[in-house]
Amino acid sequence: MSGKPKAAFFDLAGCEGDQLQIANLEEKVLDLINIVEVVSFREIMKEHSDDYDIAFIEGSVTNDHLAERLEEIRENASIVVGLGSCATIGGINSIRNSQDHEEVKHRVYGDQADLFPSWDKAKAIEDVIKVDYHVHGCPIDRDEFIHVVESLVLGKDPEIPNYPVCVECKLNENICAFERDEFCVGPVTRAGCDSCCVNEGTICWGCRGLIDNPNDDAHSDVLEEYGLSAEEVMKKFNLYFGWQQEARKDE
Amino acid sequence: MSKEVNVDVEYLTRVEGHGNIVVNAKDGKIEKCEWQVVEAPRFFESMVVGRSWKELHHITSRICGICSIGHSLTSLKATEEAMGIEISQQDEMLRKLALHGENMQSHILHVGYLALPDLAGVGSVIPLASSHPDELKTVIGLHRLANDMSKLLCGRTTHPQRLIPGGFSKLPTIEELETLKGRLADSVEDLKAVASFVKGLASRFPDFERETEFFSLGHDKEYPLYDGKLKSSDTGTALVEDYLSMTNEYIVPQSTAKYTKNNREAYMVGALARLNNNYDNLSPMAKEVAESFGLEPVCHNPYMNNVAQIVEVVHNVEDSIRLIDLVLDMGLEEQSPYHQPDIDVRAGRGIGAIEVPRGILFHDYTYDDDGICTEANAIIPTNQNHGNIQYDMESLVPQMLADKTEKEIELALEMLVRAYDPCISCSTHYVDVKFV
Amino acid sequence: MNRHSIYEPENAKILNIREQTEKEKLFEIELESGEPLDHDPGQFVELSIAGVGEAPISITSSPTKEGASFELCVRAVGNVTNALHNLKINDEVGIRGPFGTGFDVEEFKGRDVLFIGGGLGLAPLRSLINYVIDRRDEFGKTAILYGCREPCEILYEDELDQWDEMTNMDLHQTVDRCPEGVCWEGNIGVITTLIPHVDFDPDTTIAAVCGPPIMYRFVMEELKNRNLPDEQVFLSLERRMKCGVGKCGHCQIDGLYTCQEGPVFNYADVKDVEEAL
Amino acid sequence: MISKEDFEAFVERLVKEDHREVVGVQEKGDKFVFDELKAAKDLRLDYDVTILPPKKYFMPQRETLVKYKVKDGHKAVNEITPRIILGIHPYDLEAIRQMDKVFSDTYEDKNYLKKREASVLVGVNIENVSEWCFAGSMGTSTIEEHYDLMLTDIGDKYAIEIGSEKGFELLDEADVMEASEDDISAVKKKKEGVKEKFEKKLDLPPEELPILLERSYGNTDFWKEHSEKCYSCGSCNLVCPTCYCFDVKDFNELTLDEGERIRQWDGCLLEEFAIVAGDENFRENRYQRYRHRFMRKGRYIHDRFGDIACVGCGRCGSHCVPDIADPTEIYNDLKEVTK
Ligand SMILES: Cc1cc2nc3c(=O)[nH]c(=O)nc-3n(C[C@H](O)[C@H](O)[C@H](O)COP(=O)(O)OP(=O)(O)OC[C@H]3O[C@@H](n4cnc5c(N)ncnc54)[C@H](O)[C@@H]3O)c2cc1C
Ligand code: SF4
Ligand code: SF4
Ligand code: SF4
Repeated sequence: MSGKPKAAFFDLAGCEGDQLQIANLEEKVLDLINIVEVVSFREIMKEHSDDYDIAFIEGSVTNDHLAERLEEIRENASIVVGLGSCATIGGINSIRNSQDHEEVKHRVYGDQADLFPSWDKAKAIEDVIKVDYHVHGCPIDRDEFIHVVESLVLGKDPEIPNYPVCVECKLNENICAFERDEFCVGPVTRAGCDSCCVNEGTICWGCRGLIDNPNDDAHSDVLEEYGLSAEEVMKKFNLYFGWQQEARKDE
Repeated sequence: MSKEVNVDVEYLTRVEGHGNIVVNAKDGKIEKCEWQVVEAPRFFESMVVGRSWKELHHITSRICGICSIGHSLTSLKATEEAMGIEISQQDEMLRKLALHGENMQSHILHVGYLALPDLAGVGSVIPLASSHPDELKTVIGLHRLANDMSKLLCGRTTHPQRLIPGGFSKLPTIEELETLKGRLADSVEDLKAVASFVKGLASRFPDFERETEFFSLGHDKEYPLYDGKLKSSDTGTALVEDYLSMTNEYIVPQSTAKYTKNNREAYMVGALARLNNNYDNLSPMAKEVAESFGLEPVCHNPYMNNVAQIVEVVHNVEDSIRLIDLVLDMGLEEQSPYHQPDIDVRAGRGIGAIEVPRGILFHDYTYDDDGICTEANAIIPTNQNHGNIQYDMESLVPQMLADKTEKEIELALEMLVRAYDPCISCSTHYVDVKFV
Repeated sequence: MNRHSIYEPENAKILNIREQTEKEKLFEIELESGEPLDHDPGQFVELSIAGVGEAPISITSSPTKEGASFELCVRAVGNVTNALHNLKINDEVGIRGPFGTGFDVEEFKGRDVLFIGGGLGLAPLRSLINYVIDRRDEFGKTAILYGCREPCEILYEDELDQWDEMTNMDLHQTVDRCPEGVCWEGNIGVITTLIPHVDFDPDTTIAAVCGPPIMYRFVMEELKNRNLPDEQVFLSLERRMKCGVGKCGHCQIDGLYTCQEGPVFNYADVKDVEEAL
Repeated sequence: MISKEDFEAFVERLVKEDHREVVGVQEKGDKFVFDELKAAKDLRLDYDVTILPPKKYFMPQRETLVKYKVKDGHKAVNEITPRIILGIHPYDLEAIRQMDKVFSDTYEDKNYLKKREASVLVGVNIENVSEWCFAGSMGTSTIEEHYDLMLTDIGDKYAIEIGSEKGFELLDEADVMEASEDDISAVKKKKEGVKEKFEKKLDLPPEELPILLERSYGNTDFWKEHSEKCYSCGSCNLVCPTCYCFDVKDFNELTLDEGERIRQWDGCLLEEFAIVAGDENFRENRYQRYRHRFMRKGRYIHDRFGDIACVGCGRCGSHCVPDIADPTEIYNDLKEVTK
């Protein structure tokens, strides 16, 4: 990329909380537009152009229409970055991947259910197109987003942790959930959030997805030892890992 | 006059989520005038079925990134009601503060970053950086304050962590609350500056009125955001339990979203509706600001929703200072930084109703004995406004056909939709989309 | 090193860049202070690029080289090395070091020397080779065995020619494979196939070996067959490094620190260390 | 000697008046941590163990080593906050002694050493023993040197032992009195008594660890079996007072013209600890990483510095969610199987 790279933001099925994190950069947004030229960002601007180098995509793919859009974006962009869990791992949308789709549809739309174009599973964008980088999290961490942008502009690979959240939990001197009679999926979840949910007194829910090589068998055993039923363990994993676990099975 | 007007705005910008505006008019007659919503369905009401009471607020927070605090709180209220969980007076006040924080954040974002560019005649907030650097800096400062406030109370500004069934997992400290109070007090001048800046541009709001019904929470003593009964400007008050009979979801062939109605074909929710229904309970300074804009109940110009938002932010600030004082006077009760309230899990149904930035929000859950959700319903503010937007358009377009250009019509329509500040991504249910 | 902190790189300037292959470039660098590095063959520096990070790189020039500058031969494989490849002459980098234990030249003196280099392994060896050449009379016979995967990956081509022409210097080269259409008249096969070509006396020879991890096992086997005692083999190992000064722990090979006891080890000391080879 | 009342007043004065930051052990939920003291009454000298050791004050979890301006090159940074640290248990003091050695060996790490110099270490003898602690077996339940001051709780007063000039100066402001014979014997009794309180024990003298570990290095089955449930989460590394491995990363401002090089605690149990460019991992298997930690604690550091790098605090065991990191269990089992 010579000169200022052009960036565009897109959203598929998601809550747009990740784009909000970018708006929430406050003054730093001005620094951001100094190093990349934002040519499309529907949430805050009217202008739009299909001439861009980096595409940031939020949200999951859930139907053919979105998949087509995604493919178009891939063709236009030289770098595609997934923004937030829905895009990077299917996110909360993939809870329903373990549910019966007919039931899912009917519960919400009754007899009009079939009017809906929706796949039976919500998918990470990686399921449809090649994705170059991921900014994980629900929502994304602003500092990590800055790190990724900064790295891409400088032409280096961003450093995204591939160790579990427990690492950050230790650095932050938290009391482990398991010592508080709670259940946590931090031991198999990718760090990078600075263990923010545990810092705030709760547990890690798994929003950044599994690390590359999680010991999930061990973790299922441990959760059961601590008192969850096998079904509850599955639900713990289904909250965010639904799409990922299936994708791993296919490998 | 023979004129053909074609307005087709696909993916309207500067709103959350995806919506299209389609207008075809020939020879002064409208052939088509539609507000379409084309968001892919996400099935939240199904996703939560089978999940534990401990997770519902976490999941439903993800319905909307913009008002995730509101969704979390509504969800918690529903769960707490279903299980008969009481929260302390202190926690209730802190929750109200959290809601003020989100309301400020969302309104400032909307007025400052999304609506202001229309008034200033530019395409986005980015050119404002050079055309109105001081004003923009003030807006950013207020936005940061609102976000810091949300973060302090909720852990995070989007998808809050500290809000849990029964209270808070972690509390702010006394020093933090004192600092916040100071910052809020200091922000008043900035708020006034933004208000007068907008006032200078207010003539650009189209002069358009259409009588409609306003629906919100209502309360005798306070400006209701966290608590209250249901209130309609047409039919008066009702109990929250009866929300279904006041919202009446139905499907219309020419649109995509489920509409709602009560007394008329459609009603409006949001800042203007709240203000129209509860003007007397606004804080003193908020009333002053409303007066300065000539905004008084009942105002039927939907574009004035932007002004109502500014008025509400002033109210949020003033009421927050009052709440912080109350909390500090009572003394902050100590709890563990990993607090888990004792909860007696039981079966039941609960309905939560809260005023979130875009209007009244309902979550309605049923739980079984193990605290597993068996049924859920959510009615989102933006959904409730779709019908009203459609009727506004149908009434606005003919008024403009005679002497306005296609561009002007397009802008007026875009501004109309944006005035409602729709958050389409959070809408939970829609019907099929048909493209023209 | 009298810096404020062992982590503070000293500014240095790129004086010259010579492209070696598609992925390797030779950088001539001089410290801002104008002082020579004062290193031993086989030592390395931590090369820093502000905003990108640091990477350990062997010094490929000999301490006997004229002038204060030194050379690094770098393969572009990741963040720091790619960023370095994007720099131009006169650009600045940061340097810490020299660090580690290099080849003990005293041990080599008076002996015949056998150099065995695989791929980029020739980079650290070149420092020692040129040292030996510059002090030719202090050493006995020398032979260089050098192997690459393909002819296009050959480093220091001009220098290889020079070495080849020297008397008292036996140079053998091989490539693992030669793609069609590429001109290559030399040996084809892995580096161990070169060992039978050299004649050396196990009593008087000392070997310096450097290459990718898998090379070592096969080369050592072959040298053993030729009765070269383990104590007379030195090799250079590579590990992840973050500090270069024995603190960060990344480069540990069981109990040994690559950046302290190494990167050059005596084979006898590491042959039984499981993580070493 | 100092009465508890006077001690509290003394600490309160330090908090209010001393120019240095005063940190001490405080409650966090139902655990304890070292944290900045806001009031003397928050100090809990009867704690069992803290989540992280006081090492964090000399080698912070994240620390800037170098700041750079892309145009001006690099500048070393060392942000030092002078501190008085109250309530360090003997095993942690022993760990600090070991760290001092590591960071001054060969290349002096001034980031650590300068912070260390700027600190006053006030120790306290153990009142309550954590269920995971085995300091008794490691000879670290008491310590006679390497502190500036050492407190022992004897009823309504603290005995104070002075370990250095720094400690002596600190006491300048305290209302101390001379110790009586009784006091001295009470302290002695306390120190003797604590040795008996540990439930966890090592079945062999620590001096035998290097040899035991050397012999069992090749017992791959043993290491595989014990590490089967390992998450590679590094918790056991990160809470350890004698672990000091770190990672270094550059972080740029969005303006791209300046930034910081920071070091952050790392752990040899993490999967990518030994990975190099091209993805070769020199300790690819879980068991190798797991084994490495024990080797390092009981053998490698001993070979290099002469210390057994485990002070028996028990933090690793207590923080390991699958409960496989307790050194006494591993070493005792090893002893069994290597008989
Ligand atoms: C003693 C020694 C001498 C070396 N000599 C040379 C040489 O002369 N020429 C040359 O081209 N390369 C040499 N290398 C390898 C070179 O250090 C790596 O290729 C380089 O670190 C990769 O860094 P990067 O930032 O480009 O890659 P990335 O993959 O982006 O590296 C990320 C981080 O991983 C670490 N890392 C990755 N690979 C290695 C590695 N092999 N060794 C140490 N740390 C690593 C670094 O800390 C780096 O910051 C040597 C390595 C060592 C240990
Ligand atoms: S709370 Fe969760 S993430 Fe943190 S240490 Fe415990 S298991 Fe790991
Ligand atoms: S704490 Fe336990 S699970 Fe985590 S790395 Fe250490 S041994 Fe493995
Ligand atoms: S190895 Fe475990 S018991 Fe030993 S010092 Fe480290 S954390 Fe404490």
